[in-house]
Amino acid sequence: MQRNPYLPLPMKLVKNYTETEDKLIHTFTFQFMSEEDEKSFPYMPGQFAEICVFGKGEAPFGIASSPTEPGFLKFSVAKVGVVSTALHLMEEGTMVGVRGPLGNYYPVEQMKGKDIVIIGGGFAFTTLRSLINYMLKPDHRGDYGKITVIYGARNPGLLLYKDERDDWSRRSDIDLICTIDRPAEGWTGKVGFIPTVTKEVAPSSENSLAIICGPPVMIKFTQPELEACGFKPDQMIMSLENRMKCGIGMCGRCNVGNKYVCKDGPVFTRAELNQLPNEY
Amino acid sequence: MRMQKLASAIQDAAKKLLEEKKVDLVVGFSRGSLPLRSTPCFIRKPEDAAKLTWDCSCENNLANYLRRRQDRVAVVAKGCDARSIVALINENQIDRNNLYIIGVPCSGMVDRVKVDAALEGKDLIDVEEKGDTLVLKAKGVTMEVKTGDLMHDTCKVCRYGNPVVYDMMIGDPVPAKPEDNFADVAAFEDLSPAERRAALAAEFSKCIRCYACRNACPMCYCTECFVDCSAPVWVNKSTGTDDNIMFQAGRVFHSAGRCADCGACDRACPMGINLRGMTRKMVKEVKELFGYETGVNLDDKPALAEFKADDPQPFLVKE
Amino acid sequence: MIIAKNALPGLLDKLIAEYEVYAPVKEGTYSLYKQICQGNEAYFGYLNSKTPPKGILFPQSEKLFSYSGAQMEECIDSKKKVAFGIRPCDARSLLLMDNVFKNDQYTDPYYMNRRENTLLVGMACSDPAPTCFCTSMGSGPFDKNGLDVLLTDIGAEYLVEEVSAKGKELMAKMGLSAAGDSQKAAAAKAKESAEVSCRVSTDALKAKLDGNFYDPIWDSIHEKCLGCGSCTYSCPTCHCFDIVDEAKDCNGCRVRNWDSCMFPLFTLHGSGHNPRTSGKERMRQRVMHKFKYFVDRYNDMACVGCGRCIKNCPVNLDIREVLSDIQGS
Amino acid sequence: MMEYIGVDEGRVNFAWVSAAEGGRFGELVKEVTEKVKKLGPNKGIVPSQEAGCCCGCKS
Repeated sequence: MQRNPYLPLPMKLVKNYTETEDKLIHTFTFQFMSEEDEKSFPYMPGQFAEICVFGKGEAPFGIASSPTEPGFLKFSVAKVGVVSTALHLMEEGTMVGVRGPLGNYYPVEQMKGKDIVIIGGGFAFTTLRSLINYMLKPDHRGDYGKITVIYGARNPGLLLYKDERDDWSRRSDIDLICTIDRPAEGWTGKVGFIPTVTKEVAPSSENSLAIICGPPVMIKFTQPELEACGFKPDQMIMSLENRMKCGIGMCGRCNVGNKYVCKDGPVFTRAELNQLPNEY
Repeated sequence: MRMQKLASAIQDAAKKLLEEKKVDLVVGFSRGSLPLRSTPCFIRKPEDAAKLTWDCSCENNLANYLRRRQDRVAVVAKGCDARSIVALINENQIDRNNLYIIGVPCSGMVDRVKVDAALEGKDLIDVEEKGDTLVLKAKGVTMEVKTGDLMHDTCKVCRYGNPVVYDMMIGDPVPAKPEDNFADVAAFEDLSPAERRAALAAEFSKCIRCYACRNACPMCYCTECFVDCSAPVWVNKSTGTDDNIMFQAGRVFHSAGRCADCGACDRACPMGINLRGMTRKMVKEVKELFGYETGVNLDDKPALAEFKADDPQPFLVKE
Repeated sequence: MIIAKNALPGLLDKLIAEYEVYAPVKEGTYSLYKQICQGNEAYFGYLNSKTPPKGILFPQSEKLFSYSGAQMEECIDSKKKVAFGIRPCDARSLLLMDNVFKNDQYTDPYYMNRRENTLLVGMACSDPAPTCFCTSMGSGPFDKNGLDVLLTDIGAEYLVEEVSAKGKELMAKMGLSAAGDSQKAAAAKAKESAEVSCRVSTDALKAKLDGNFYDPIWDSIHEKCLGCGSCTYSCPTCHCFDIVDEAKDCNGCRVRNWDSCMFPLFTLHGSGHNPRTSGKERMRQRVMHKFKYFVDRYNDMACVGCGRCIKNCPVNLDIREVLSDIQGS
Repeated sequence: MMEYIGVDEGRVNFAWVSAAEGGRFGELVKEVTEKVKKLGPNKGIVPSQEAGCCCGCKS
């Protein structure tokens, strides 16, 4: 009998870092307990995992660390429910359970040889960070063309991964554009909503793929801008979020049409989503 | 055939209301898909009014469909529905002038569980009403039973067969029934705590937590029910008998002074659990303590929403 | 082989010695599948149980594992079981559920372990109920597939037919006398006379469901539904479940409970957004899952026509009428 | 109502104490504690044989 898919892998919390000014989002770093545990957890950017806080419950979160960063897993979690609140109050050194890797991942094979446009909004930047680090790894970088990243949030305090963003903006092989909704003092970057910034940047759609992650309203207004730049439905890739419990396509709750977001997704192309009813 | 006359009177009333555009929708009963079953139906066009019917199996409480409606609705309401409507109006869940009540005096509805018991599990194929008896036909069995024996326990003690509020009354009033002495509740109270615990455990071990009792109850309309709450977990979601009892106890506490004892919970429970054993205890307490009966007149405030100086407090610890 | 009706409790006692035996037990005006300690507790008077026998393999509340701190201890049940007196439609529902609990990537050890250790001794339906429509859903009163043994009621005795190898091996240990021709003929006659009166046509159903997601018919279908879980919890093919923890500080257990798509909490997001806001979306999901999504994924309708949801619905919302309304729209 | 569903008498007590009556509050707490101690540990709503494991699963 195969490994029990409901049993989480024990991991230790080594870093509980407050990511945003309003303290609503923390980034957690979990360390594998043994080499063989790590081998049993091969994952790719875009996948998610169920974090189990013993005594509270389980919840699905996108994996923020990239497979190119061995030894640990990173998750950025907003304080919303029972599990996330328990995580936020957790001291370093506590044991948790992680179940996964779950779901499919960004089509890195199909992205090879293409320009990549990454558009992230609010705190849905976790799996995008994983993808960016995966692509920026020296032996992967050559596979991809120009990388443009548009990352927006309501105010500077809400932008995640500050130090990494500084590093990316210094690099020449990635074009990072950070924007905030309304001007804030001490902010020198762009100001404006993501759809308007996307219009300004107007990435060329020729031989390129766009990956969009963020709140539904942002996706709703950014998509026409991309279509205006010539992006066809199968050139736009999205990651959906739904209420999940089992994460392995059995408990029947995360379906959109006949697809289970946890097993057939969470990454879908706009073309696939167009066949499904818009019930998400 | 009293019921047939009522049915056609209801159809005409509904047809007239819809034709005169007085209401956009009539909520009533139509023939069910099984013998001796009728099912709630929503009539919007005058010509559909012919679907409406009335017989001794219109047991659902239609007040459930009237909460928070913006459109003008007419409802075919029997005694218990009318009481629930009054209770909901007192709690501002129904706008009285958007509601047209077609009152129908009711002498009692038939309990499917009792019909199953009479037929010992055979499936009912056909039923025929003869005066005050019912001829039940199943495969190889035909029996005639007095309707009174098959009636819901609620209806046996119901003193408000005639709707307490109506815009139009159909059919003549039914004779009032004697005062309800809550004999069943008193009997249960006389048992020792251990016997009570054992009896409740046996009854609620059958509960499958489908929440039909909660969803069928017109007074249960919280946006997030305490059972669904995860912070804190008031009641576990698994079907442990103690959790089932605590769920029902919690529900009963929330219906204090609001429950009109219409029996919709008992009728909806697929496992045939005697839920009214608990709810009626609360109804008895509220009646004894505050002399208050739910949904009896429109200008009453809910029992727990007001207090009087002379309210009794027998439960306080006397030092 | 043949077994006399009055010898059945004896046979059950023999089984109880070796297996955990589940059989319908009389409970007031209906029967439920329960584990029996003596043969005579079993009661076959009712055509079918109130809640389905799927509870034997997929209990309503099941402890997945218990833990104290990070020490976890699995609770996988692998005792040998016999489900006695199971109807052909319920047996078929277990076949349908196998698709779910063993998909291309994952296997659910709790269900599959029990599934492999459970023998299904079926009982044919001599007189199906007016609410049964199993023949329209790929099953039948005497349908054998999914069963290990099939008993047919022929008056004072049951004709015992072994269906699977495991069934043959089980019945061999019971030492029953062989069946005579007259008994076999009686069984065949019983088979002819068992006639399912209700037909539900489903040929146009899938095509209709493929295109009618935004059809206004869904507004009228759900209108009288109260949104309780009675139909889903009495349905043998409903497999949706919820996973919650029950614990005091950090010792406790992870429990799997049945869940229902008719409850709003089923799809409520942490952010408060709920893709299925009202009863209309939820009723549409229930019909779509059983008669379209399940067909898309596993090429079978997730319904065996047992009629429990028709009998148990508090407002008599009949799935047969829903299906004909959809195909008629 | 609590006693009705099987909680033993004396376990559930209500009292009305104003914020000023500190002394009375102390006495009341002492009194209720003694009363409950005499009753012994609470066996729960369901007869003990079934409330063994932490959740409702019968397995």
